Amino acid sequence: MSHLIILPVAIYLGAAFLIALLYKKDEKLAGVAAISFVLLSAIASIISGIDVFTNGKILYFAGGWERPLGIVLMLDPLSSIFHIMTNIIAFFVILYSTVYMKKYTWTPYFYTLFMIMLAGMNGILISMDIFNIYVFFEVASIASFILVAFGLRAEELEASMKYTVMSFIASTMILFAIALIYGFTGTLNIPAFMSETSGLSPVHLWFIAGLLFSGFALKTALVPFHTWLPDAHSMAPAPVSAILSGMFIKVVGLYVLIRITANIFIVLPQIRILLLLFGALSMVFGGLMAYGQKNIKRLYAYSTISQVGYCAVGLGIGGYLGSLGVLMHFIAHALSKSLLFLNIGAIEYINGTTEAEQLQGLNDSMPATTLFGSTGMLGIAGVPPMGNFWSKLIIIIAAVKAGYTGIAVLCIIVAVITLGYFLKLQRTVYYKKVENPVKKEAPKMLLFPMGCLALLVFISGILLVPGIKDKTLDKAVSVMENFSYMDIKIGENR
Amino acid sequence: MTLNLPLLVVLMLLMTGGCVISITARSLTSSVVSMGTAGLILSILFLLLGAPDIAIVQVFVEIVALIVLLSTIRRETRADMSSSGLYGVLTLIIFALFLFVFMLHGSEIVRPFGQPVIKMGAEYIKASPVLLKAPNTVTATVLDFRGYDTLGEATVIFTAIAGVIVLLRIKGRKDE
Amino acid sequence: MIVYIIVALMFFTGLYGIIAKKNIIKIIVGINIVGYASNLLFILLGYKWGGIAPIITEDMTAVYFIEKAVDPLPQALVLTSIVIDLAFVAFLAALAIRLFERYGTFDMDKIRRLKG
Amino acid sequence: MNDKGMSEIVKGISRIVFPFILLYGLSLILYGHITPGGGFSGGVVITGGFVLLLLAFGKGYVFRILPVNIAKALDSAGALGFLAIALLGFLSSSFFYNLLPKGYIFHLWSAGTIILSNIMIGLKIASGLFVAIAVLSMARLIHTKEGIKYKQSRTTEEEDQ
Repeated sequence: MSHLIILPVAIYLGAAFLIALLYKKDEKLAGVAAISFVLLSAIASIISGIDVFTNGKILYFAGGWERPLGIVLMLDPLSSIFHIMTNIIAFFVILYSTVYMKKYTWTPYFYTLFMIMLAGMNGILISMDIFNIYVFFEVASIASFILVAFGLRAEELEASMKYTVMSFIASTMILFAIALIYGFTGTLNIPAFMSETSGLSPVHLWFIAGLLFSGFALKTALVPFHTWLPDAHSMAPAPVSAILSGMFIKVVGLYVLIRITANIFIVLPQIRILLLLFGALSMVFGGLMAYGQKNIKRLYAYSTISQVGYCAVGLGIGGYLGSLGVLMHFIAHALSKSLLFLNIGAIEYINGTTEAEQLQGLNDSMPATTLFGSTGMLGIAGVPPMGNFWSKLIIIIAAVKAGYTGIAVLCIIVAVITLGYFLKLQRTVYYKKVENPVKKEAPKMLLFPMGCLALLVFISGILLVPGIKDKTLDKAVSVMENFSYMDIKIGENR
Repeated sequence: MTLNLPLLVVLMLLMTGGCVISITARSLTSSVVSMGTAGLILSILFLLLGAPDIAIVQVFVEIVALIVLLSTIRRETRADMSSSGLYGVLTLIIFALFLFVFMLHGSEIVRPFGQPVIKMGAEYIKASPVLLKAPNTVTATVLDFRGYDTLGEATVIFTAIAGVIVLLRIKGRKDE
Repeated sequence: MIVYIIVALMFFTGLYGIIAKKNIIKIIVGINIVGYASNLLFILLGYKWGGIAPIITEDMTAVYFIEKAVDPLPQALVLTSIVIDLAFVAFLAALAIRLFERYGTFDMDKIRRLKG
Repeated sequence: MNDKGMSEIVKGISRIVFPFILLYGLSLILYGHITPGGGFSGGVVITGGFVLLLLAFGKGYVFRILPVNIAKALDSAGALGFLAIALLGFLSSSFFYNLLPKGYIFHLWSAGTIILSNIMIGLKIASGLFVAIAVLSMARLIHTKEGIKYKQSRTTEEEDQ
């Protein structure tokens, strides 16, 4: 049995406790420790990912107890993609935060909380037990509440408060659904639960599915449930915003929604219609709200709502193209949105503000930052060679093929709106001519992670090249297409 | 004391009453105290329902939570003067609707009380004394069969305490 | 069935407190109450008429124990969820103190600098 | 919680009761796998004992017995210890594998690693909750002309100034 699957969680938790115990005073050592631990688990996730993509899936039994006694863990191509993305982006973000967080006090605690958040995210991805998912969901969420308020300014505390309360409502719904599932089927293991679904009445299924769906949709910030996101994501420190917007909402929200829709509640295809509806709403609403924002960070936060809407729409359409679109869009958006948040963080680090009006003509003073920033913006806006263009194209084609022409038109309109507000932003903030500019570039340690991410954004379309696509994305898509947890036979693949 | 339905219902109604008072009371102190009362009744319920482990935890957690909340209330804000208004009425209507659906289809959503289907739990009951030599099945479940969950839970409480420490530090940024 | 309806009532009472009340302390109280309701629901779901605590003693035979014991798994889950609720309460209390310092009030209607 | 403690009667009673609470908590932790109880219950009970002291004697006295910094370190150490027990399982087959000899049922040294986990969890919960309450009790808001100022006071004497 390969221990690689559990290693990231164990490493992150160990790192968090160790930093809190040993390096409480020493900021530099804490940073070095954090970087090396994240690097370790990124390597572990990549190695296990290679294993998964060649051999199918890894099963692991915590405590050595097989079903029905213990908690069963699983890594399959779908979760492996999320797993690798989380750890790679986390590595760049933690590199960045060693410099960025110098402004804040008590940074060792920042690293501790950051590690705990990552542990929670990794824990969700590998679990096959409903209650275990809930526990790690809480681990990740509580760490993120604190990280949002880390700077202790009034607005940050307020954002954290709203986020906490909304998030609590989500987790209550999930807990209630778990109680109902347990009460009827007497099990928490997802495959065992699924083999019982045929005996459940539709009312019961809808009750559970509705509770779970609204809980996780709240964490994904689909539109009727989005109110907390712009506050929380715009007020957090830049590295935290990057991981929250780039990966966090996708792991605790979108990933579980994909599992619910595609793998668990296959008997309720109507959930896809709901997703289409909410997705289209968030796409349009997020795009329109982003257009009117003055604060750049807030604009990015609304843009996240809009882009996650695309993912939800793709998931709602389903089929091979829809699923491929969701995955591709998730990867491309995760890379470019974390790049953008790191970028605005660097600008804030030098200029001390994120208001668009006070930032003019940065191209002359910060050329490298501008270059990376425009790469990210063009990436999200969907300019051809980059991944987002292809993913949006795939989703639109999927919509047309499935007969949702209206949705396809909406997708195109929102893509144009996105391009519009990013071009507007670029014209004033980056490329406006100013008189006698002063050159003050961001520190190299801030530029390096941004450069790497910009490169990844630029080449992310490569995943769709036929030879590579067969080995990576297609396997994950086949998990979403014609695989359910029920197919898992305990005892195979040990 | 053996449990019967009327006793259970009376205790639960008392508890619900405590909850309603603690939500509606104007004075924050009495709100918090009646919440504590409800929590203590809950621990009695746990004891009656065959969960002594949880009952002990509930009593002391309740006291800790009560002290934390009472120390949070400031002299200036003893009363809750905010009004819920239309928004509150709307939520009430939605909840009433939910409750109505639950009452209509309740028997499809939950099994009848007192006749659970024990599947995973039965395995624990059988395995714990034999395989682990641990008479207390709950502890065996928490720390061995589902120890991975408990690790997450220990992390949650660790995180919350780190959060309290972090939030109550003197200043957040070095230049302030 | 009636016990579940009372639990649902309790749950909605707490949820009403969280959604409709604007005072932070009231919100925390609501969070606690919602926690009570879901914990109680778990324990009720695992209860068996005439059941005993799932702890075997020396004077018990294995057959009697297996037949009579209530479900231990919900109790393990509730232990987790009680601790999570306590974590929420402690964290929110600290947050409330800091918010009071910055805004001078516990009223969420007055804590409103973020808009749009 | 901000006063210098309560009357002599309360102090006397607390002084007598405190060791018993501590003892009860310890027995809950150690016998958690045999009787009702366990790391969580025991830890919370021990915290309750310290809270009693905090209420009866005031902060300065309690922080002399158990300084907050040491409690913070114990908190992390307990969590780390629990993780270490989990990692011990790698030696045999998997995470959280219970590889110690199981012993005989109803004996104190039975059930393998469960007793060790109970001790670690108890340590973690007791010290952690103590830290949370201590830090919350140190928080003070002072009203000045410029607005409210936040202050941390370790002892009751500091508050009087």
